[in-house]
Amino acid sequence: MVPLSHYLILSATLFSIGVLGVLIRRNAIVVFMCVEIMLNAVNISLIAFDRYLNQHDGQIFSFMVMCVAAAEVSVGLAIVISLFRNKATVNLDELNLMKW
Amino acid sequence: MSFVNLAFLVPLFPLIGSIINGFFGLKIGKDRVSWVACTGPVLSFIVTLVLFAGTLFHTAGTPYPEQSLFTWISAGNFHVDFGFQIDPLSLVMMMVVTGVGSIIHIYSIGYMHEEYSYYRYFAYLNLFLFSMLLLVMGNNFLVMFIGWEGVGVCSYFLIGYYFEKKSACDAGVKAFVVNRVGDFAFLLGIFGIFKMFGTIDFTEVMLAAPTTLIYNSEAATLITLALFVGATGKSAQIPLYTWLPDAMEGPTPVSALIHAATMVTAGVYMVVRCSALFNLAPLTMMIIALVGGGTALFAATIGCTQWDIKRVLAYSTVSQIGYMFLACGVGAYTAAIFHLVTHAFFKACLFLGSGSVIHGMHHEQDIRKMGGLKDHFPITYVTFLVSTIAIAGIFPFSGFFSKDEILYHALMDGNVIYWGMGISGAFITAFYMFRLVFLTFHGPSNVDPHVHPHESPKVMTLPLIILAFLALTGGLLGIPLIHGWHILHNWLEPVLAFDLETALHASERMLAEHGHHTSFAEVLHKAQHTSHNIWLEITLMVFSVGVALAGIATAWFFYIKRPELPGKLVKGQWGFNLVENKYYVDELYDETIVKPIVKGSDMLWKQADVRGVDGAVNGVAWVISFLSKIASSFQSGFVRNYALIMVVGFIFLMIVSQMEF
Amino acid sequence: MELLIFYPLALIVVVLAFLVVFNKSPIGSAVSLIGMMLGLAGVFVLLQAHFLAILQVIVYAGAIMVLFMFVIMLLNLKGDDKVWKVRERNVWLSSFTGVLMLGVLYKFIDITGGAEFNSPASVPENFGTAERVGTSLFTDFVLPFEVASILLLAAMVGAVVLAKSKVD
Amino acid sequence: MFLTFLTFLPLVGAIALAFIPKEEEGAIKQTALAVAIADFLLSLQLYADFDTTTAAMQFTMDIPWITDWGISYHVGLDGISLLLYIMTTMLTAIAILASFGVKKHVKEYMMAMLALSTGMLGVFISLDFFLFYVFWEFQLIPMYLIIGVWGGPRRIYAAVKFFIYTAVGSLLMLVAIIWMYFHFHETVGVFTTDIMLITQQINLDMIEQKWLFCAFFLAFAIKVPMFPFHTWLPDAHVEAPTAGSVILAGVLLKMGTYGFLRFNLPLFPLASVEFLPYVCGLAVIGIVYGALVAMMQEDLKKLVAYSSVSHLGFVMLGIFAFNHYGLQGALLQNINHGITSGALFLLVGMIYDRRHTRLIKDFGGLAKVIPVFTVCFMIMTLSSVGLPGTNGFIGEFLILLGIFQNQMGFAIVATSGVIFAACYMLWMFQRVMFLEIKHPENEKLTDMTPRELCTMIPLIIFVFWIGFYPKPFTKTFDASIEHLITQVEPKKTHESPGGHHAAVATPVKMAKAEAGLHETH
Repeated sequence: MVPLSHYLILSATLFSIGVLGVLIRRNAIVVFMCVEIMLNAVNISLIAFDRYLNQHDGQIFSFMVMCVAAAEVSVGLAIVISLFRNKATVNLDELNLMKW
Repeated sequence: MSFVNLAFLVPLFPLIGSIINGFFGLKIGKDRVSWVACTGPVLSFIVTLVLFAGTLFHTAGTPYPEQSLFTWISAGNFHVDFGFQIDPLSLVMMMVVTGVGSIIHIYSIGYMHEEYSYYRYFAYLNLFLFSMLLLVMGNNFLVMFIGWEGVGVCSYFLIGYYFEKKSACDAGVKAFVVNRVGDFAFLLGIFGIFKMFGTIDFTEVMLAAPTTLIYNSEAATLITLALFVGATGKSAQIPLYTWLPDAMEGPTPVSALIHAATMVTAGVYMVVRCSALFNLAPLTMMIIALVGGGTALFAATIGCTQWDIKRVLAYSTVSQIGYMFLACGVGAYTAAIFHLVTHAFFKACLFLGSGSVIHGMHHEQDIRKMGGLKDHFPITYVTFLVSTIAIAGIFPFSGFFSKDEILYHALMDGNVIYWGMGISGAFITAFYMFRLVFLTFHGPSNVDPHVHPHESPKVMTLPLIILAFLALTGGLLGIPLIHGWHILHNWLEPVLAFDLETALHASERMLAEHGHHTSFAEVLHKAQHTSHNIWLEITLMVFSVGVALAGIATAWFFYIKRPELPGKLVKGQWGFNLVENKYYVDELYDETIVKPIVKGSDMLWKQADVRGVDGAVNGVAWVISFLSKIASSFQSGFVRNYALIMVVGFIFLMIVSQMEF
Repeated sequence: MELLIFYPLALIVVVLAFLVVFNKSPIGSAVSLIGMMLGLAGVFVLLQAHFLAILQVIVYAGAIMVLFMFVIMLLNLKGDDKVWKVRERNVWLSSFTGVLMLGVLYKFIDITGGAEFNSPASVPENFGTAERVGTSLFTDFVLPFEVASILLLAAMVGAVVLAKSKVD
Repeated sequence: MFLTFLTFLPLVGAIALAFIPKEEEGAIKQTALAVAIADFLLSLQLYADFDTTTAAMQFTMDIPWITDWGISYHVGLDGISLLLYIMTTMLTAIAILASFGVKKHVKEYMMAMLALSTGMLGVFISLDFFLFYVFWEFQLIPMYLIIGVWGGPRRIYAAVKFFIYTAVGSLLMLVAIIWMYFHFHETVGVFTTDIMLITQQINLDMIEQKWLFCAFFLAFAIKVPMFPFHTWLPDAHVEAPTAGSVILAGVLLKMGTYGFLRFNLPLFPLASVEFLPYVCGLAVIGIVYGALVAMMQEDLKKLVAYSSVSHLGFVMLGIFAFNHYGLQGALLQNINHGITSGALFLLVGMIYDRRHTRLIKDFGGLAKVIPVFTVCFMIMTLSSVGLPGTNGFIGEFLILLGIFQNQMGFAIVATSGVIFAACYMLWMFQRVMFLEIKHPENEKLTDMTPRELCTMIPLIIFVFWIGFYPKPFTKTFDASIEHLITQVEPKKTHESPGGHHAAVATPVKMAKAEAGLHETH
């Protein structure tokens, strides 16, 4: 039987890769993908615990995570599109309107 | 006791005069201004005579009447009422102040006639008389202190009368500040007295003195020393005399009234008034005598080298007051007051005489540009000569009697050093006074051509004559040798009586209470055995007249017989330059006190205040803005930075949560 | 025995994740993301969460990735991403943070990796099936379900508004 | 009831002003002046029926305000605050009369002045910590506006500095008040912020008293401006308009000294005695430092500001003399300083209105051109120097007498401050008034207008009235001072040296043996 820790290690690795991707990449789209990776990583650990504790909360929870992910991607990409239409770039470094 | 109620009138008249002149002077025209100005002092003089008559019939032994108008300050057990004390001492001073004051008022009508702000001059002069009378008549230290500072302010106004001239203004400020230094010490003296006695009323303090202050104790010495420093400030003695010569910037009648007759003698009056305290502090008495004698000698030497007619007289005033303090130092208070009175007469006459010369010579004060004015100023010359002889101390004149009495007491009660200083001072006084007379009135007339001197009008010469007469006959007040003929001594006896024996016993008792038994037997013995033999006094008199004549002779020899000799004799001598520049005392004070304070306060302001304290305050503000600048750099606008910060924060939290506290 | 399946699967997933991050062209990373999603679905199956595995395939791999591909097409991003020329300081800092993150997570894992988890609890037959998940969803978690629906509605409206109007 | 009416009358006046349209500046000025003068005249009624025998609070009014915290609207006056109250109303009236020359935003200016007046009056009458703190902060705002809007070139810096300086100080005080509030609840068990109650019943040991004393000390030392905290005063004065300076110097500085008398001394007697040498040291430094720095100022207002630092150093010395003369001198000097420096600022304001410069070197030889102004300026200079016969002398003499009794060293240094005062005031007077006219503009200066004259006349009357007959003023202090001394005295750990004047019946108070003077050396 695959011990729980393996799943958790997988989830942690994926999560770290996602974080790494968010921090390094400057392309908005790729950043969104990395966020997706992070979300999936969370799902793994949720379901892994769910399986090992024989409860179903984890699954419901990961279901919710999926909803959120979907909503997030749709709005995020809408923003990226409107930004692209406005500034013809998706490069995060040029979008520093928030500078104080 | 009814006549005492008139006492408040004496200061009131000059006050009313000054208020009227002060506010309505311009409107009522010069003549009425002079009338208002002169009636004030004259009326006060009359009331003083009435009071004098009243005190004549005073029954001995009973305390002198006091009139207290209202309670001035009362805080806890500190009660001061605004009152006047009419006793022989204050009466003598009142008569001098009002008498000489009225004469000088009349004189200054003529002298100040063509001045524009004529009313302002008389307003200040009357105000001066008011404060001087307060000083003299006050029945406690505080009322005296009002007069004390009031007189200082009026001298500031009057010295700075020609306020366009920078030298006059500086002299005024200098006079006031130096007086203020004296008042600083006087204030400390008053606080000390209140701390010891719990009251500052003259009668109470003098009555309680022997049983409160222990003879030659630290408290007694300190209080009396503080009072004496206050007196030196006001009466221009050694440390604080520099303001008097500069005070000659004021109009001449001002110099006559303030810097000869009245204000400068306030210090002597205060010392005599507190004679009970000073008798208990032999150390201070010694200091007073030394300072007095020193000033007499020191100022006299400077007097020989001055060329401005009024400066010579100013230094002679400083020197003569030195004599008065010498008298107080050896305990001869009556002699001090006697010399004060005679000095008021002849010094006022000298100043007014010099004033009429200056007036006649259209404000020319340098005696090198005068000479041979004998025939141009007949009356002024005669009166000036009479007063000069008086001040030199030649036999029938008043100066002789008062100065000789001081010298006698200096030798008998003091010691040879005091007498030595006194007699050499007398010699130099005779020398420089007659030098002044010879240079101005005799000898070749080097008056520059377009100045044609003329005798002053009647209104100026009449006061001169009166004062010269008083200078001549002043001596009658204190005829020595014959017992009982010393009118002034008998008059002041009840006030100045001081029983040393009981005081010493009381001090011994008090010290015994505190465990250390000392006996003042030997002090008592020394004080009582001074015998009074006639022959010694007569020889002293003859000797002092001889010294005076010698002084006159040397002056005659230097300035009449061989006029070129003085110039040749002293040409390169460094000693002469030293004396001519007044021993560089003014410059010394400037360098050691004035400049450091000015530079110090400038540094204090620029460095300590602006850079230091303000710097600290603004520094705090700068630090906060600096920190906020760093914090704002995180707001870089790049999304990735925010993500990074979030992740770092998250990691930090996780690490912290694992740590076991 | 399941380990034999688990290890390759996990390896594929991790490699694909790396590919997503370090791929030059967005299309490449999108495709590798899809692969990763499918890999994950496999992992879910291993965990006997069948319903979720299918959901993963439909929602993630299907809907979301299609959306991504669509947007990439729309913006026709060629691979001009200058990721490799990013400021050195930033790369090292971020990668260090990533590694730090990994270390911290592993620390956490060995805390929870206690012995009691090695042997998984016995699982009823219908563990991962839609029927069990459905029942719990509509009995205990009704409120979250409704909230999720509102969330999705809001997202839709947001997306429509954003994409429609021209942001000046 | 009457006291509350009097205190809030200016505020009501300010609100009434709001309804007058901005254009009729004349009407605004008249009403503001009318309100201020009415307030002053009515406050004289307070003096009339003030009972000088008791030290208890008079005209009191106590309504529960926020009951569940024990906060009540408790107001009242006693000897310490009566004359300060009346002086505030008088100075407000004079300030408003003097500020007829204001050009911009006249309506807002008058409203700020009246609101400020209520704030200040409130501080003097409030007997509840909460109420006191409300008024204490409230009076900052109008003053900040007056300096900030109608001030000189660097007004923003000065206004902000003034505001932050005072606010920081009072925050510490707030912390102390709250701590005491809860400590009082623990020890006595009832929640209340009533000052009178707390002063009687609170018992604090030495350490607590020390900390609380320091907290209150900081707040009031900034207000007094004692030495290290004084740098806001010159800036505030230089930038404030004339009326603002008059009020700032006349009243705001007195709140510091009032605070010491109302809070520090009665509440923390042990700490007061413990910190006596340090406070006296700071006060003496303030005197000498203020005088020396004032000597070198080029700006007239800054010179007068630094002279205020010096004068209030005297007041602090008087307060910490802990005997009847010192305290009476301090209270009287409070009033004197209000009158004298208020008048000096008015005079400086007058020549500023004519010449638009405050630098001493721009003046010279004014005595011939404007004689009436010279007389007033001379009277005020002499009063500031402390000439006997003027009000300054009485206050300074009593203070120095008081402090000489038990702290001789400080007295000697403080008395030297008298000399420096004479130096800088007279030197300034000479450079401004005497010497010949250097700048042609000075010839065309017009003398004082009747309006300006009647701002000065009441002050000159007070100068000579207090100078020659201070009885009607000092008799209101006596009862409160005795009460204050009993509060500080019995709890003293060591008998203050030199305080051994037994009020013996005999006319001569026998101070037993000169040991007294030995001791203090």
